[in-house]
Amino acid sequence: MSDLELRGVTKAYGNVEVIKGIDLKVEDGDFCVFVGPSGCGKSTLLRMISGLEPISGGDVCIGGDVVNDLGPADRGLAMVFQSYALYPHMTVRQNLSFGLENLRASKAEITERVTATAQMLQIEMLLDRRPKDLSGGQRQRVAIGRAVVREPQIFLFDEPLSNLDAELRVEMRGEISRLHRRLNNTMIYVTHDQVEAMTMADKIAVLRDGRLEQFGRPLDLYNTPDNIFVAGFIGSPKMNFFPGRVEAGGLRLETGTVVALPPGKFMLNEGEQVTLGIRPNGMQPAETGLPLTVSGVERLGGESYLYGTASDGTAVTVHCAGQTKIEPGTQIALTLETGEAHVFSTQSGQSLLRKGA
Amino acid sequence: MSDLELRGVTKAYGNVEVIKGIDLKVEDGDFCVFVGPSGCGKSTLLRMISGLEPISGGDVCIGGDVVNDLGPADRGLAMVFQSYALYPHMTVRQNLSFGLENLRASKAEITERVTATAQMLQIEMLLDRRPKDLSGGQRQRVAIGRAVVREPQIFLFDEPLSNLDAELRVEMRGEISRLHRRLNNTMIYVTHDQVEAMTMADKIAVLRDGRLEQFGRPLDLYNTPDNIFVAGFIGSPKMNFFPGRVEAGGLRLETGTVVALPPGKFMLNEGEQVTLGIRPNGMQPAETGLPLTVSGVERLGGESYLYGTASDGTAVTVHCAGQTKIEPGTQIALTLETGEAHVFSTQSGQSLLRKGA
Amino acid sequence: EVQLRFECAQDGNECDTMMTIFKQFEAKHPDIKVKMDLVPYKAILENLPVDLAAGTGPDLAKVTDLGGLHKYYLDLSPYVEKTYWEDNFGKTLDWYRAGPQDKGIYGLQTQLTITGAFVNKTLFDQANVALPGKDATWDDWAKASREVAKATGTRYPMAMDRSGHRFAGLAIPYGATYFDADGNPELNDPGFAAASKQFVAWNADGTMDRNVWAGQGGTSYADATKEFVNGELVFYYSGSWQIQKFADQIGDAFDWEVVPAPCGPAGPGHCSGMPGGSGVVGFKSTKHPKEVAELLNYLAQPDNYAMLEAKSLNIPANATVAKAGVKYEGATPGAAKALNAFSAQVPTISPVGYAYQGYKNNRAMFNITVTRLTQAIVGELSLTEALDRMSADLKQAVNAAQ
Amino acid sequence: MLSLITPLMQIIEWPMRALQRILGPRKLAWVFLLPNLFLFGFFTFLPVILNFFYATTGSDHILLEDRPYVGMRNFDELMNCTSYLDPNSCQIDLFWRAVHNTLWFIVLQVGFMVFFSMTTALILNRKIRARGFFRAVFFFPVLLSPVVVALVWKWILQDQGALNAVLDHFGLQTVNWMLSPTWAFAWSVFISVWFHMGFYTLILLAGLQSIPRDVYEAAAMDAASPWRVFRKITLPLLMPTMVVVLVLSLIKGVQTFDEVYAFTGGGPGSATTLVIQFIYQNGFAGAPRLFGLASAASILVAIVLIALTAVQLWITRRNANG
Amino acid sequence: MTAFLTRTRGRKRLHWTDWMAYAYLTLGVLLMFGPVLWLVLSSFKTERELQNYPPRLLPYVQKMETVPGYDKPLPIYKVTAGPLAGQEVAQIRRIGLISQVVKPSDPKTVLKVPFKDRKAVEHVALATSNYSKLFERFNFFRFFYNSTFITVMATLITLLVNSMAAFALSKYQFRGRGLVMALIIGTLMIPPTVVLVPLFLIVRDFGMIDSLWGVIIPGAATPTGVFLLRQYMLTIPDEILDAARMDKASEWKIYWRIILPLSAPAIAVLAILSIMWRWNDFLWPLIALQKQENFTLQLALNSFRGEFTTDWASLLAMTVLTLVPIVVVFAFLQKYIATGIASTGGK
Ligand SMILES: Nc1ncnc2c1ncn2[C@@H]1O[C@H](COP(=O)(O)OP(=O)(O)OP(=O)(O)O)[C@@H](O)[C@H]1O
Ligand SMILES: Nc1ncnc2c1ncn2[C@@H]1O[C@H](COP(=O)(O)OP(=O)(O)OP(=O)(O)O)[C@@H](O)[C@H]1O
Ligand SMILES: [Mg+2]
Ligand SMILES: [Mg+2]
Repeated sequence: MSDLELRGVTKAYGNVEVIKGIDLKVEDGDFCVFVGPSGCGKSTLLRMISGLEPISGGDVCIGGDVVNDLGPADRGLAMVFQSYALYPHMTVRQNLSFGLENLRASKAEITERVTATAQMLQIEMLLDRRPKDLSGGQRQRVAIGRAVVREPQIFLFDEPLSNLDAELRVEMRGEISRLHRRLNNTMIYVTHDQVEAMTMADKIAVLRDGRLEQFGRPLDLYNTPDNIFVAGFIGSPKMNFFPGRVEAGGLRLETGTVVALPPGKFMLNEGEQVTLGIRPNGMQPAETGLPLTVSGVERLGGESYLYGTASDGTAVTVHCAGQTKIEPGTQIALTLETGEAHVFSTQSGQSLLRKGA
Repeated sequence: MSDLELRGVTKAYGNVEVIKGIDLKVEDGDFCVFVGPSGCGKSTLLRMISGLEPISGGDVCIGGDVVNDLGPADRGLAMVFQSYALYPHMTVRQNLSFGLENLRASKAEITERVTATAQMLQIEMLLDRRPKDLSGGQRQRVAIGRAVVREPQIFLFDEPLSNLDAELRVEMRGEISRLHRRLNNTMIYVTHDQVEAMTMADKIAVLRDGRLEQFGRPLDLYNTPDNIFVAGFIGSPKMNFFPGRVEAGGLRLETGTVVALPPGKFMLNEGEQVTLGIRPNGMQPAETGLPLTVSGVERLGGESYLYGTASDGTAVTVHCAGQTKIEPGTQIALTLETGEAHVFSTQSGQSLLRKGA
Repeated sequence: EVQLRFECAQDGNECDTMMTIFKQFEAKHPDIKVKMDLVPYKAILENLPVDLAAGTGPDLAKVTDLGGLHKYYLDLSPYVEKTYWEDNFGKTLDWYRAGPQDKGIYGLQTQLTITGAFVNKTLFDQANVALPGKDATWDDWAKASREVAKATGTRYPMAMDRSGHRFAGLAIPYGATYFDADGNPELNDPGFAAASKQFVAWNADGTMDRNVWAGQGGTSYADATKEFVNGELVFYYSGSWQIQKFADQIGDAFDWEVVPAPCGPAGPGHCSGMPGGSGVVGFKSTKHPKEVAELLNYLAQPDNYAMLEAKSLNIPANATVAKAGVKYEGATPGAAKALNAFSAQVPTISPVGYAYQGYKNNRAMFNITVTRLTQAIVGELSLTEALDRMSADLKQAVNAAQ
Repeated sequence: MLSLITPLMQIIEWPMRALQRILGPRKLAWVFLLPNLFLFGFFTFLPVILNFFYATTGSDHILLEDRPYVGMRNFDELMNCTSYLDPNSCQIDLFWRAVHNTLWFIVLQVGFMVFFSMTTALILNRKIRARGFFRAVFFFPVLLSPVVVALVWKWILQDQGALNAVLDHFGLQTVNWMLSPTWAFAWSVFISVWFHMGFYTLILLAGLQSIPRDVYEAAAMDAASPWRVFRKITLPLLMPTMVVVLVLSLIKGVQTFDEVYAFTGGGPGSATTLVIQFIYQNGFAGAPRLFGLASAASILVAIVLIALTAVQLWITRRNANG
Repeated sequence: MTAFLTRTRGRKRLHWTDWMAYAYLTLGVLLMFGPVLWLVLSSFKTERELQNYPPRLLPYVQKMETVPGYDKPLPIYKVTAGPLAGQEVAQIRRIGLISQVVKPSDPKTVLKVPFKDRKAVEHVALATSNYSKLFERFNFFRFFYNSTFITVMATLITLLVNSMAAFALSKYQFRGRGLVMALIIGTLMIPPTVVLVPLFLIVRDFGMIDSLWGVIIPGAATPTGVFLLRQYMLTIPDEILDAARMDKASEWKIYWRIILPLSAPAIAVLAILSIMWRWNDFLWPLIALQKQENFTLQLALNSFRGEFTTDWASLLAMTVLTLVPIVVVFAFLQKYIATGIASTGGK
């Protein structure tokens, strides 16, 4: 069994509490992604799980056993470091076999497992090179290989793709997903890239300032974020937020526009300050609707983004398919697809979605 | 006048020719982006323009004058380095004023220009910090500021955003665009990120292996790529390429599917081996059409990508709006929107688009 | 089997020669082996005392600080024939003793040296200056040397090794006593002061080669061998140990001679070199005192001793051997003549010389002389100041040595 | 070689693994430090402590148990001066002469050392042909033993040495270098710089090479003149390395002994007698050995050295921040 | 001056600053190498030639010729004045100011020449006997072995012990680290000459006097070494160590499989320094070693210095011989030197 459970885990450096009590249960075989803004404690949490960083409070359990006092080597984990941390003086083969040697595996077994791993990651022809003679993507694969070869119960990845360029990143993303499917191991993956999070994860844990904000399936987080932070963090470009007030079952935005909401979907109290959240592709330029001054247009070829400000000064991003003809400086109107809108309490930031709706 | 012209410029390191003769004319006030795969010579070309790297052949002209023998300081350029290359021991203010001091500007003038620049880039409150106390985005702005403050004729940027994380990157992208609009200077910008290229450029120069493949407006490159390389390089995800053969005015793909093409748009010879290029959003899942085995699905929330292989083994990426319900392993059919299709000669790779069509 | 360790430093071949004799000894005493450690002279001077104090010294060694190491010496008298030693080594035995009341036998003087002057005879000939005769004073020599140097364009008229021991060869004829009436050492008696004054003056006026004394500092040793060999020096005050070197290196480039000991201002009767040299001693700390004594006794026997002196070209300190004369092996006629000239000076050595050489703290006095006199020569101190400092230094040294 | 080391390391691994289990990885650091601390403890710290005992005892006996306690007398004697500026007024005038000489020596030596090693490092840092060769050449003297260095230069500089022969040959005025206190001192400084320069050059070269290239390119784009690049970029960025060089050369400068002693013996007179020579001559080479005085002197030197280093660090640190 | 101070200028033609740089370097080569070259050449001179003034660069010896009728070869002179001016003659003997000479072509007729009017005929010849004498005179290889043993063992121990300490000081956080660092830097301040006597007594109490280990052990922990290695190790990223920990490597294994190989450049530099220190060390071996069979080359070298005289020819030859191995080692390791400190110097 290789499920992982964190129970009220905390970490303090001196007086500064960096992890403020996190409870989390990752099921066996899950691909769990940690996301969150820089400095929120993702790496720290990962290192606490790995045993490289002692924990200040709470319990880390692996397969049901509390492992707080076990060293990193004894927890049966493997970690892929953000910087890869390959052994620069060893060949790829030596990099892969180092861990096995430490486990006192037999020569034959080492050879066999290294070969198998190299085959799987398609780095057989690189086995006798040193890290410095490898490209970024190849290094990445070696780093993964070093983890894979030991057949750990749980894999930990710390932003493994952040050093790669965009193209390679897409490629490696696929590769790691395939690896997960093949090995069916528990994987914990830290990233600050939402695309990675969305496309790779079975479950996403959104962290913020040492606390767990939400934990769930990617599309659940996308579709039903618990709070304004998660809503803003998941999805790219960012969700647009319009401040407003509940008026007669509908919403009056600060721009003056009145928006009707699907009845019963949200728990609304008349007169409450709320924030309406609509994703860039939840709005369409139309004849009438929310007025928007377009300040910038980005045409990517297959799709375009309009950047602009609403009349109350709210910055708004709109997604258009294809190559839009709208030019910066023009005044347009937007229809809001309220079916996919989100409403949050302005005060608490919590979603007002009616549970079970 | 600050237009820039390269005439048959070459560069060789020892025997290795890295830049193989490039002719290029960047108009005054243009924002020109150099893109190309890693190692194609983008940085080298930029450094040759800057004067940091001596050129092996050809001429570099700025404002009509050949500047081959001028040192970097005398060409009236400013460069923003990929690594920023801030002076680590100087405060932001000193970083900004260093260049002006070298030009023996008066104290008062220095103060004035530094203040103005800092205001423009919103780094006034950082003026007395050292680079190490700045965040990545702030450093970036200081690096730009150092270039701006000297009011150069031409700006050179070498992948200035590649070190930043995704969020900051988007932000800085906007900032540089605004800067260009404001200063209306000539800017040359190296990147390997197509989104940057597409959204920021007035003109894009696609380089490959030391040669210029195409030079033009971003959407021109996107819509009418000259050859298969440019077609594949511009646009993300990559265009799909299907090998086929011209048959009776239409196209028979290797998969067996026959595709009808808009008549007269392409110069086709019966029986010729050609490659059909269709972007991921040029295809839609439908009842009938090109059969595809889906091997992977990425759901980003607002859009999804299907990855699969056609019957002849061609890897295909399909874009779907929203959150598709299709699961990996299923068999689907695709309709191809031939209106936006591209056809290339398989042999030469050149586009077969009829000029003026 | 007994192994004896013998520490030795050599200028020529004296250690090697001793070893050949010891080999003969070994042949006669199969149970005794002698192992020689050939060391830098610095080790004898600086490290041996530390080793001895720390109890890690050798069984025997050839030493030069004869009185200073007295407390470590093995008394040989229980093992050797005392009268033979007393008769033959007479005066030199005192040098190893603690004082007049001490009757022990501690060391075998293997090398007797005398300070003395060498002159470049050829230069005298070229200048047509006659060599000053037997009773010539230092002043006569200085005058003659200057004259020769001037006439022949020679760089330096005179030079003296940078050593307090050599300086005694000048000071004693000038009347230096080195000890006051109570037998306490002193370094500013009138004779010593006069000699110092003269020496400083000669260094100042170019009579003496300044390089030798003024070119160094502290207690470093320096000589003028090079200048003499190159024929750039008329009169060189050094000692008997130089003979072999001169014979080898000068060859027939010019003629050189050893002259009789120059006299003090008081004239004849006040002419003396300074005796010195080295001897082999056994140490108390040895586990084999008897064997050490036997070995030294063997070396002291006339035949062996004569062989040692003959091969190593030294002046014998053994009366029997001296009387019989030494047939120096492999010496050029010039060298043999010079050796004999030195031998002839042995009887004229002043008692002050013997006393000074036998005084246990004489090294300190040598060092002080050199250090301070040099300061006077280069002008760091006036002569009076230098002499005062010498007294103070000496007092400090004597105090520390108690 | 490697085949020899590997089994050894593997053998050590067993006990170390056990220790790691018992102590945990943090305390294991002490195990790694232990051999070094053991050696330092016995062969550096202990002698230093014994030195204190020597300093407070008298006589020329070597074994501490034979030496009578004299309290601070040795220090008193050393410090007994009417004026510390005039060695002649001191009881132990030679010590103060040595102190004065040493102060001058380190001022000049550190100054020239930094200047020349800096110049050399800057030149070797340029794109020049045969850089490896030149680097080796400048490092080469470091390999020699002090005695050899002194010997070689003595042969060159003595009255009848090579330099005078060359001057003579060209009809120039020869100088009796070793006889003039000023020249002898100057040459001592020169030789010491000649001998050790390569080491500092190397450290500075390394420092120069660690300055990122792109900063220089940025400066080139900023139209900075060479002098300004040096003043405003190179020098400040080299400061940390410079501190290492300054501190090391100061410490080693005060400790200079072998090469100068072998070269001039401290002369002429006492013109080039440095403190360590004073200590050596009194404590080791002298007769009788004044261990107490020598030890006391060495303690005074150590105190001054620590103070000097602290001041130097303080100044450089302040400059670096200011 | 200012022109020296900048980095390369990236021009194709040599800039005038390049000329200055090359001039400086050439001067440097002369100044740095010249004296040593002089030393090497001198080691091939006869004792007599060594004493000669003015000194000459190349080793000369006087021409000797065997003339019929004389058993030994006679020295050849050139006559500079008089009726024989310009001729080469062999000198039989010299009496006072007159030389008796013969012409080699006419050995029977003895001629007289004023001794001032002749000049020795000399030619360049290497006095290799300086070297051969060494091997005859004593067991050179014994000393060589001792020196090598001391150098190799001491360097190995130094590298091991210092790198272990540097590892602990650079890669662990523990209480007392600052103190240990300060102590180690503090020991930099102690001139070795000053503590010779107490050190001697301590080594004696360890029973290591007069054993090679007595030379090897006391200096094995050098503050410079710890300092140098620590600075370098600080630049090794901690993540690599963490990776090894995840790979189940023990701390010792991390030390010798990861840290040691990665510190190779710094270790090479320390190795050169240590080899040089040990090989050239004189004062401490002089004190610690007494038996000649334990002597190092440097001690043997110094046994040419007697009380009154020094055998310069042998001393110089020996000096050159002792120089050779260290130069060879240096040649092997020199390419590491700059890279080594280059990376240590960063921080
Ligand atoms: N050794 C330390 N001492 C004190 N504070 C620390 C230490 N290590 C990390 N922190 C702090 O803990 C917080 C969390 O750091 P962590 O590295 O886990 O962030 P992260 O989420 O991985 O960020 P990023 O996305 O930038 O990698 C940060 O605010 C950081 O400053
Ligand atoms: N100093 C040099 N010597 C030899 N080859 C060089 C040198 N500098 C660059 N190159 C080669 O020139 C080619 C172009 O390099 P350049 O740095 O311009 O690429 P680039 O397009 O900027 O790539 P990237 O996107 O990775 O920065 C590469 O193949 C590189 O290996
Ligand atoms: Mg992190
Ligand atoms: Mg580049």
